[in-house]
Amino acid sequence: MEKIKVLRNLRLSERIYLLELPKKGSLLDIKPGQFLKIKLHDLRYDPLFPRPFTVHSLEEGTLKILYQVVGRGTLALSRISQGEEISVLGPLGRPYPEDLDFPLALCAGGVGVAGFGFFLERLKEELRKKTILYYGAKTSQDLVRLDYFKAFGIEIKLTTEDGTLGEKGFVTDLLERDMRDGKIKTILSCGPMPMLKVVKELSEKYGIKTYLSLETFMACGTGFCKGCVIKKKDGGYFHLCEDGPTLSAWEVIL
Amino acid sequence: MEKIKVLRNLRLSERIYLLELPKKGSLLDIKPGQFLKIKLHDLRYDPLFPRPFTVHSLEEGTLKILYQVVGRGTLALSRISQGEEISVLGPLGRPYPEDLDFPLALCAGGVGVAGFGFFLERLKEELRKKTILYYGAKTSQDLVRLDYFKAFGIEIKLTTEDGTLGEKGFVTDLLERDMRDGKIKTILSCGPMPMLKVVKELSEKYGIKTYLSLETFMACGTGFCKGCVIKKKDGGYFHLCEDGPTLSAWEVIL
Amino acid sequence: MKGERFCIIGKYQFKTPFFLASGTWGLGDTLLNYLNPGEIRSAVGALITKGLSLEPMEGNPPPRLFETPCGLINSIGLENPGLKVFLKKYYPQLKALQTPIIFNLHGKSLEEFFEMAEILSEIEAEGIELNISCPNVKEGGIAFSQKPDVVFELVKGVRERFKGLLIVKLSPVGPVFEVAKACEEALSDALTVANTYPALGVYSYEPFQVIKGGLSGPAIKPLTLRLVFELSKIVKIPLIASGGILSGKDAFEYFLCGARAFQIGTANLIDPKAPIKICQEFKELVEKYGGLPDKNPT
Amino acid sequence: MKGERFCIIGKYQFKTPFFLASGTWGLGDTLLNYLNPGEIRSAVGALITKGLSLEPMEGNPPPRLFETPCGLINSIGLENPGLKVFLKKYYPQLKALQTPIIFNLHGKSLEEFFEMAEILSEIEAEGIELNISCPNVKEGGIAFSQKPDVVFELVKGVRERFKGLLIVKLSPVGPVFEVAKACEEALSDALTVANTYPALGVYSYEPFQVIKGGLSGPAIKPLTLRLVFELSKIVKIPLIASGGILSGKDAFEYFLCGARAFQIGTANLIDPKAPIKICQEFKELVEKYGGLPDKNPT
Ligand SMILES: Cc1cc2nc3c(=O)[nH]c(=O)nc-3n(C[C@H](O)[C@H](O)[C@H](O)COP(=O)(O)OP(=O)(O)OC[C@H]3O[C@@H](n4cnc5c(N)ncnc54)[C@H](O)[C@@H]3O)c2cc1C
Ligand SMILES: Cc1cc2nc3c(=O)[nH]c(=O)nc-3n(C[C@H](O)[C@H](O)[C@H](O)COP(=O)(O)OP(=O)(O)OC[C@H]3O[C@@H](n4cnc5c(N)ncnc54)[C@H](O)[C@@H]3O)c2cc1C
Ligand SMILES: Cc1cc2nc3c(=O)[nH]c(=O)nc-3n(C[C@H](O)[C@H](O)[C@H](O)COP(=O)(O)O)c2cc1C
Ligand SMILES: Cc1cc2nc3c(=O)[nH]c(=O)nc-3n(C[C@H](O)[C@H](O)[C@H](O)COP(=O)(O)O)c2cc1C
Ligand code: FES
Ligand code: FES
Repeated sequence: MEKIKVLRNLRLSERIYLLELPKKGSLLDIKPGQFLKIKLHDLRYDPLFPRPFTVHSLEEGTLKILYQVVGRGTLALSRISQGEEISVLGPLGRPYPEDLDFPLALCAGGVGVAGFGFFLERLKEELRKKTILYYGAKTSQDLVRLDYFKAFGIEIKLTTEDGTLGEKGFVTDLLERDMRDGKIKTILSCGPMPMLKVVKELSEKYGIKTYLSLETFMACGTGFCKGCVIKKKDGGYFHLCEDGPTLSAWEVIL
Repeated sequence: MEKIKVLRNLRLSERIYLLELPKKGSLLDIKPGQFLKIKLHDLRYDPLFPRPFTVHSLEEGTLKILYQVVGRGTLALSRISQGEEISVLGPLGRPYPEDLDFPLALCAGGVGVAGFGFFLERLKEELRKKTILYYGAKTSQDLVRLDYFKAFGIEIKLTTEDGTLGEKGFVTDLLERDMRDGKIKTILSCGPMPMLKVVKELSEKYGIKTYLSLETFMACGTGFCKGCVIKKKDGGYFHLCEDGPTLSAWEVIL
Repeated sequence: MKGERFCIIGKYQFKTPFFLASGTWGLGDTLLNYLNPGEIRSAVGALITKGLSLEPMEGNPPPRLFETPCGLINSIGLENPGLKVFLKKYYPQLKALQTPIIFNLHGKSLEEFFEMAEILSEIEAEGIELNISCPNVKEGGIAFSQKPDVVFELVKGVRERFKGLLIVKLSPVGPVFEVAKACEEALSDALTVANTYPALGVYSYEPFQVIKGGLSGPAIKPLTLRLVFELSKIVKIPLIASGGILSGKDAFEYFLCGARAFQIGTANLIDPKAPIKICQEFKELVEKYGGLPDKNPT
Repeated sequence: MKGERFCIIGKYQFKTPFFLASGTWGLGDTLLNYLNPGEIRSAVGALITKGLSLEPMEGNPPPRLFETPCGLINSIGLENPGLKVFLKKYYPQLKALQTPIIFNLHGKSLEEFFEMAEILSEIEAEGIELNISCPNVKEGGIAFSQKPDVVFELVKGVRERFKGLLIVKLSPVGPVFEVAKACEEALSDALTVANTYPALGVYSYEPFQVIKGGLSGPAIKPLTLRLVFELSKIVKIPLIASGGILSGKDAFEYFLCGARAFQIGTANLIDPKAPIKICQEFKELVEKYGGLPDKNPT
């Protein structure tokens, strides 16, 4: 792993943070959809493993990670201050697939939105126009980085479960409406597993090409441990850190 | 343990910090020589045990801990910022013994000086005049809180191993000179084990009443585990957290 | 909570399923400095004494403790004043807490165990936990755990002499399953799973010096969880979990794996108020899951 | 360093005493993405392959991993393409690294082990590590480790068929000392101490679901350290330590306890550059203590 000094670690909402790192070394080669693993440097062995995070942005000379505090590792990360050193390893995994047809739906639940920033940064202007971001969360304060996403000039459809911002309900309800209307050619989706299961069902129901950015606990992220398996539809397993994290919805069993 | 918000965590030198906590709850009852145990609040189990620290000062509405970063626990503590919560338990252990005859030598190696602050705060003015602080460290920057100690109006004798401040050499050399001259009636000493062993030898050689504040790894600090033993001269063991941390030099085998 | 059945062990009922583990709350003399009687009565189902022997034991020389990643090696060596002194000096105060006291016993021989069982039978003690698994003493201790037939003799002999609650505390190493079956056959009321794991820490390189002792704490929880899970399929008597329980969640997982009571050990050393916290967290989990789910091992 | 004797095992000499442990660096195809050949040659004494079986194995369904305090439970279930495919598809690239390759073998029966030994004898493979200790497969695996006489047959049979370096990887549970002696008597060149510890993690409460697997990482270091220490008094063949080695200090402690080589396992998962760091730290410690101190167990 490479040591790197934290530029900033900004709290965006109660549980969501934006970590800024200098772009350098192997991080410069990273592509949208790939991820890093991050480890703190403090002589402590709990949690034992680095945590994987998608690259959220690579603009403005910095690499940004958008993350949510869910447990020990992310809590510890949230307490890191500017100037402290962390260790990173990457790029890991495969970039988003290239055979995306437009109009493209980016369907995000919560911090699942992270990777779409970097994706949009690298997307050609004319394709951005044919891209719709569906972005749902529990409540309005969990819908973060809205100005940043708006600046891409894409269409954005927001939902919250409590109706405090955007439409009330699940992001997949909105998505289904547009799928039914034939507005969408490809879906790229990232978020919590229950949401991804719905997206997968919808994609099968409407026959729309769909890729899911999945999560499993990863010990290595480098293909060493063979632990991060996702069942293949036709037998055997994907190793999410090598074959993913983005896989075709039709090829996996969730 | 009690949750408590950190008021300040000040870096005094490369490895030495001053932690300030609000005086409240059971901490108000603490006496010089007693200690607290401190644990961070971050869901992480490594290190597993709270770390014991002597109270350094209880003036000015705050409780101060003077500590040195030596390993995982103290490194983690050094990264705590103002406003973060930690857990403390105390008072633990016994206060300094009461049968101190004056002139009294306080003999400190490194951060072993910590507890003498609180001791001097509570010492009567006329006895302070008969108290000498012998304070040694490797190098000048490890001699901290000098202004604070000077303000007590006591005699202070400094040594550094590299001669960058005070006399060059070991603090015990200075102490021995004054012992030999019959200037001292009681010694209270705290510091690294090799130093304490020398103090113990000197105290036996010159027949001067001496108390040593000792250290062992402590799992509980509350007398529960029976792990913190120090050999008694006449057989059996002291439990340092209950019987100490300050013990008569003549009663222990180091 | 859907029936408090889970804290019934044999014919004994406990107010809570949380017991203070042997050796992790001293002899009892300092306990009240950190937990008041009300707290003890509300959170603690039983107090299991420090390992007691027939004769006083001085314990091992230092170092007795060694912190490991998420664990603790201890080599206390059963320092204790002996059963008789304990009964005179410490027991009366503990009895006043109105919380069942279980005597953790360590014998160097079957005869010593039997003699202590008789003493405790006479004073009508509520319970005995046979410690056949201490890794820190030369004689007795863990050596017993290696021989299921000796364990059978031991438990049978104690059972004949003592009518109260009889628990055997298993060693996590050796022929655990065979020993467990032997205890059940000899009519032990319950099993404590398990004592500490034989471990070693290097505390000095020059000269090379080691501490040999028993490992406890979160590090061992996955190991003891597996033992409880497997044992619950092998024996019918209740299992009392002991190993790395630091939160209500830990206890809940042991429950799911088949344990019916839980010992709080290392957690007491970290924070003397741990029993209250753990008991509370456990209750909240039980409520969250709408009662204790049925066991459904996979 | 005072003589590099410690990285001689049997009649084989290794450039460093640090071996990459089986199953913790994949099949080798992605290794070079994270360590370059120069780094491997300078830091790694030998590469021990993922556990290979005669026939391909698909491995276990998810979840295969569970993080515990300072540890990892894995239940990979020996996913591997089978020895023959491995030899064709992965071995050639690995050979090019000019670092000894040791084949970690898993057989469901003695016959399977023998057949693989013959194949490896034919291609003049440098070494075999017999995996009689995998806790994650139904047949073979850890079951072998429970029977010293079967292990004797196994090792003897492989020894007859294979003249290269022969290592047996012990399970840390069961009759470890008897099994170790059996291996020595059957002329194993060395012992790896030890594989992972049978463990369980609860990963879902409703429905209750568990993962059973093997525990590795810093949590188990005190346990394996003790095994190495005890075994070094019982057998004369060299011991290769495997269990929670994350730093040069860890390896140094294993050395002091009697190990002569060190496997880096879980550490590779955390950081693929771990071998370089550990090897470097170890060298610094050896220098600091002015050569490797003589062993002086207490
Ligand atoms: C390829 C990839 C990319 C990712 N990118 C991002 C990203 O960009 N931003 C982001 O925020 N996250 C991302 N994640 C997720 C992120 O890695 C995890 O949130 C993080 O690893 C959690 O670590 P932790 O230590 O904070 O939580 P942990 O302590 O590991 O806990 C994780 C969650 O599991 C729960 N849990 C743990 N054990 C149990 C149990 N026994 N039973 C029930 N629940 C349990 C915890 O309560 C918690 O909710 C990504 C993951 C992957 C695989
Ligand atoms: C009653 C009492 C009062 C105290 N008061 C103070 C105080 O006021 N201020 C203060 O600064 N300190 C005080 N201490 C000491 C303080 O508690 C310790 O410095 C602290 O616990 C260290 O914790 P750590 O996690 O940072 O270090 P650890 O990681 O626990 O390591 C401690 C030291 O031991 C070394 N070490 C660990 N393992 C080994 C090994 N196997 N071989 C060789 N060396 C090893 C480490 O390198 C390190 O130097 C007090 C101690 C006691 C008992
Ligand atoms: C310091 C210490 C002393 C112990 N003394 C005893 C004892 O006297 N008798 C006994 O049966 N177990 C003893 N144990 C084992 C504990 O009761 C408990 O079974 C074990 O520590 C595992 O649980 P834990 O991980 O919750 O601590 C002791 C453990 C520790 C840490
Ligand atoms: C993900 C994973 C896969 C493993 N696969 C194998 C294997 O195929 N064969 C084997 O003998 N040991 C296997 N092991 C055990 C390791 O080689 C090593 O002996 C063990 O993890 C203890 O060392 P450590 O704590 O350094 O990881 C595996 C361990 C892990 C974590
Ligand atoms: S996380 Fe180890 S192979 Fe994917
Ligand atoms: S530290 Fe536990 S008894 Fe003193």
